[in-house]
Amino acid sequence: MSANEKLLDVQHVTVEFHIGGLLAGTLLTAVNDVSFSLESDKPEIFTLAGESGSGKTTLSRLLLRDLEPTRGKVLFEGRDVSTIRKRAEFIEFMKQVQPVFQNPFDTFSPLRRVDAYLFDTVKNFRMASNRRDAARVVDNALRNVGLSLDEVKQRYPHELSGGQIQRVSVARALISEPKLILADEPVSMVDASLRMEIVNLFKKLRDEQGVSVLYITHDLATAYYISDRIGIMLRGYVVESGPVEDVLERPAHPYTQLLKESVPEPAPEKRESWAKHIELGTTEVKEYGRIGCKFAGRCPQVMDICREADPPDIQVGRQTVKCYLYAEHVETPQAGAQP
Amino acid sequence: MRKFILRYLIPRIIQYLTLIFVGITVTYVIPRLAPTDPVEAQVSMMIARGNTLDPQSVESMRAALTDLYGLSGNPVEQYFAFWGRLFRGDLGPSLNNFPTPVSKMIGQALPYTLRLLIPAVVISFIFGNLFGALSSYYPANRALNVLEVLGQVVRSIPYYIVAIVLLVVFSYFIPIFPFSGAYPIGTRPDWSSIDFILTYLEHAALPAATLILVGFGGWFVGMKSLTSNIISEDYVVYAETAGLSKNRILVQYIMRTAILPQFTALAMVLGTVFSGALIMEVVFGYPGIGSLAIRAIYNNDYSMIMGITIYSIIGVATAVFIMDLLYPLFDPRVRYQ
Amino acid sequence: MLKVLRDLLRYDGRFRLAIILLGGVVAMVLLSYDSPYDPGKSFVVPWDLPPSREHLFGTTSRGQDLFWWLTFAVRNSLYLGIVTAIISRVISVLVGLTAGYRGGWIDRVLMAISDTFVVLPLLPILILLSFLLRDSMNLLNLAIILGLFGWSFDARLIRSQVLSLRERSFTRTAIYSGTSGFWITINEHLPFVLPIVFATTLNNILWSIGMEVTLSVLGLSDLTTPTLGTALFWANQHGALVAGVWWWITAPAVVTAILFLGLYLLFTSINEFIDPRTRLRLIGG
Amino acid sequence: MTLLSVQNLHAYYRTEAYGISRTVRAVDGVSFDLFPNEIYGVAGESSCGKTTLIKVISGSIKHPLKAFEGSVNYNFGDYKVDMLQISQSELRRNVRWKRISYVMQGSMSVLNPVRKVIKTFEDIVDTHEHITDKNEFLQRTRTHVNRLGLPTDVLNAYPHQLSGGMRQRVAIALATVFQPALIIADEPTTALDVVVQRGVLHMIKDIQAKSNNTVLLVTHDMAVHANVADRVMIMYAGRIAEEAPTESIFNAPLHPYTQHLINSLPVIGEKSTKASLKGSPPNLADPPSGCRFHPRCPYVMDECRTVAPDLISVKERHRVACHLVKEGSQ
Repeated sequence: MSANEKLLDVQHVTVEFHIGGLLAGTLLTAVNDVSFSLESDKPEIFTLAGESGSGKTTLSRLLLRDLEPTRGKVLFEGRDVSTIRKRAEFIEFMKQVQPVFQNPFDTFSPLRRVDAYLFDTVKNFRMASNRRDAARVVDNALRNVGLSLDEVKQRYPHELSGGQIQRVSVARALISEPKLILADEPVSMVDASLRMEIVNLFKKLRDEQGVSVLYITHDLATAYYISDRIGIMLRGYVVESGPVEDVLERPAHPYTQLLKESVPEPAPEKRESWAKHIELGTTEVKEYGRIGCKFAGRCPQVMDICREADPPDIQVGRQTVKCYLYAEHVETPQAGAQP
Repeated sequence: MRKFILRYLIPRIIQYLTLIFVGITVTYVIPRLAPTDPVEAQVSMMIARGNTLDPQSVESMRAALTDLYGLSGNPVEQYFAFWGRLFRGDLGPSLNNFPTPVSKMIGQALPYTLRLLIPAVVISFIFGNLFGALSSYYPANRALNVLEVLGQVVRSIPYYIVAIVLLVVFSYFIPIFPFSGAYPIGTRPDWSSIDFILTYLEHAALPAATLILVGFGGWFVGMKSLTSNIISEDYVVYAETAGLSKNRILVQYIMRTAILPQFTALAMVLGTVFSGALIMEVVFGYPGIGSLAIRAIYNNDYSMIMGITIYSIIGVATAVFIMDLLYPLFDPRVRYQ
Repeated sequence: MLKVLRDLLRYDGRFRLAIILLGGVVAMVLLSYDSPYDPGKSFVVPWDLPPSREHLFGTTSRGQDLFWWLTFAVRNSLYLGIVTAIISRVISVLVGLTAGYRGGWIDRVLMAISDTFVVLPLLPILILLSFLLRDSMNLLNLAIILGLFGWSFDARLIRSQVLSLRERSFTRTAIYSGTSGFWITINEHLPFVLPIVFATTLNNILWSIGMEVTLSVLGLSDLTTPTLGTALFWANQHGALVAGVWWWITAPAVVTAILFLGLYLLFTSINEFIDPRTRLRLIGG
Repeated sequence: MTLLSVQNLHAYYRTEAYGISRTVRAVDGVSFDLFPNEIYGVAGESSCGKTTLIKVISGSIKHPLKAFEGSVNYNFGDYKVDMLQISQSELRRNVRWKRISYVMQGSMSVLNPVRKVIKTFEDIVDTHEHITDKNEFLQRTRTHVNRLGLPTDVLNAYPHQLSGGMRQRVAIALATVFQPALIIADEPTTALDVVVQRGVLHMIKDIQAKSNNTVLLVTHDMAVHANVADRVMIMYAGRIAEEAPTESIFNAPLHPYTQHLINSLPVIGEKSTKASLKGSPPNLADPPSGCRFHPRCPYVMDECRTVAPDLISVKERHRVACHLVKEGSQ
């Protein structure tokens, strides 16, 4: 692997869906020209944040190879993942990239014991040569998430709490010693009192095991808490991205600003700003179909040009913003335009 | 509207045509796969009946039958010739009632079957669904529980047995209904005479009761399981919380949604119900398609059986197609997609 | 397993009734192996005797003891039902699992075929088929034909179940555990499909026995084999009702009804028991 | 004056099937009062009994749920009633919707999928005050919907044509057609995006401010309570852990569970490490002895394992159930 090779490199990816029948129907662009990358030498937690319908889940399915991009490429360690065809290659890919799903009570079949999945994973990825070895590998993975094989042996999912299952789910993902974990809303269905231990787990994986995490969520507060960098998605576009402190403490895009101030804070004294009147969006389909910036219909600072063409990506400080408000920065596009 | 045509109508038309195509092709293929040659079977049967025939006339009869069955030429030619005759509505003459065309005989018998079948399906559909919904909404009601047991029992038993039981009980042990036929032998149908209509209805009572009973049981049980799921839906619980009257909830909130899958189910079971009607006619000697079929079986009337099969397939497929077309009228979710 | 049976026996009246009814049917099947009469022979007893202690269900116009003859009929009909059910279960499970898991054009083609089989009026086609195969129509062939026609609706049920299972996260978990499609189907999907398979098996046995009765009454099966259908056929042939030999019709009809009711009750009570939703509702788990 | 007074309420689910009987003590000794003109928040994790509590106080007790002890008394000024004694017909005639209305959990699916929205309005209005003049009803409904900031077109739409946020706002409009004294909102924004959630909660606050009625807002999201509620009750395992005005709950929480709920919430702009509680929420079919929080409490004492703490008033309108806090100690 050469030094400048990225762990994950998403290049101008677009995903279009046909909605409706064979003959008619409309084209819905769920992911629109999205690019980002993760470095291979520096493990980090990268968050894709957005509301429902922003395209973040489509993007995660794309990275897990459930979907193929209509345009653009996804490179994993330099290899275009859409060229993976043979089962052996797919197994190799899956060893490196593992998912953690949203609903803990659906991650494992209610009719199977959870440890069966752990042993299956060991067997299929050939992580152990015999049964005793396999048990050791499984136990190790579980200890990494604060559990042990004795605690989950022979247990069905309904015998464990949501937090426990989600930790088992992370343990399963760790068995093949992956370089990247894709976590799609891993804590949104876990009770508040158990939530932080899972979130902390991802931090620990990054710091102690060198695993990069792609964290997909609608929850900006946990995103701020664990991630290094963040991309904010709106109707298929990444409208703003950069280090999480910059993007969430000083959001540049009007949409990010709206999102951030809409997150209620557990502090009654800050009620006033949250209670400020807002305009709610029209229906989803209308925003998808909009030409130009998808936020133009709700943006308090909308200009004529916003309704005419897609805004370009503009570097504002350490953030990249897709907004005409910062258009004066574009003059020297190469020079990384510091204002 | 354009969307509706493209997304709803065209797939249904394709489905309809496929159904007819597959059904007709199957009826074309089956005789050709059969180990017995229908022509030979027919010829040997004629001989067995004691007709002494010289070899030459046997040969000419063989040729005539081969032509009649569409067995001349290679299979592909035969297949196209088969469709050609279908489009002309020509299914050949009945062998037993030579030379009356099969189509004509089916045309005469069909009204008897339909006059029983359609009202019976409608009545059992309405009452089965109504009482099924009532029984899941009022689980403690005794009368409804009795109905449910009746429905469950009848639903599981084949048409033939139900028909036999009704016949034995109500014509034999308690002779209140006539034994067989659509009207007394020797009477001429006269639709202007009240007496004739009364005796016609009297003869139709048990056959109709058979179809209604079995159908009632099926719809009852199906509706009950559908509504018991809908009762716990949010919008029903909400309507209850909002204090709406039980009747309004039952009709507008529960039955209105539960009836939609039942319409789909109705299209699905039409073939079975039709088969049931045929067998019921045999038991009651009712002069519809079923009786036509059994006479054809006894008399080895091959072209008649073929004709009945083809008409049944087209008839059922068309009925299903029409129901599919009507469905969007009931379900706004399909209408406004 | 034993505990399940005990629970069902104790708490479900339908199950108890089903066991009693089917117990009688099974007893008849067993008795057939010790029958004093050969069902193939006629005029072994005086004919047209009404039910008595000596001849439990009376005798027929063909001089056969109806009770002992029916023991063979029940045995053969059950045999037919079970063979048909096995054949059609194999087809419906294969078609359902494949269509559901593979999706795409395979799914569309398989479902178009099974839809056609669902909607087609089977009886006329079966009449045509049996008419042409009348000479070689023994019990086994009939079972095979019915099996080939009786899978479509259940394949549809299984497929829609698998389709929803495929979207569940645990299927994706299994994929990312490196499990192959075959083992996903076996380990993740089949356990959910089994209750459907079981429930539809009983239903399919009912259906095929009913079809046999129907075809036999039309004279389209092997009439020398005693079955519930041929019993009714011979009774009709001899004009049993008109001749006042009502028991010849009534006895097979009642035995058929008992068999059907028993199987149906077994089907509903077990179905309810294995449906996780009802179970959860009942146990509140 | 109190609008609602709940005293020592015990409501259990008791099921029996295939010989196994089970009792889930979903609400186990809860007492609190609701006053006119306030937004009262109820917080707690899944299966802490908050949904059951709502069922009981809204009169929706159905088998296997049963109230075994306690009282639920309403005083609507002109009309007083005990919710545990009321008959179904009286409930329907005098209470439902006219005095107590309901915004359900998962309100997205409360609208009849095969009828237009206006029909649902018609059903509800017609049930409680017979519609004699159809035009007048239409006019009134349009005005009502407009006043709440919704476009009139929604009335002629089928539910599946509306977005989730719009459906939720229609549900709120439905709940307020008669200006009820109490609106019970059960997780009204759980499935919604933050921006839409904010809009919907604004709507609820506006309605309350205009009509001065009482809103009982149930949600597990403490941040929502901080921004919307006037008083908050924290439930844990079927009992009240703490109840106080919002300011006190957030600025001076007394119960270790409350402290954890608030302190573990991540906040933008602050990166200090947050921890989870050990263990899992208890099984209410077999709750822990003594204080139900003791297996997870960082400050557990011997007393906690055997004796359940009483809910005591520590100061004006602030009650807490914890052995660490003594009566009037603050």
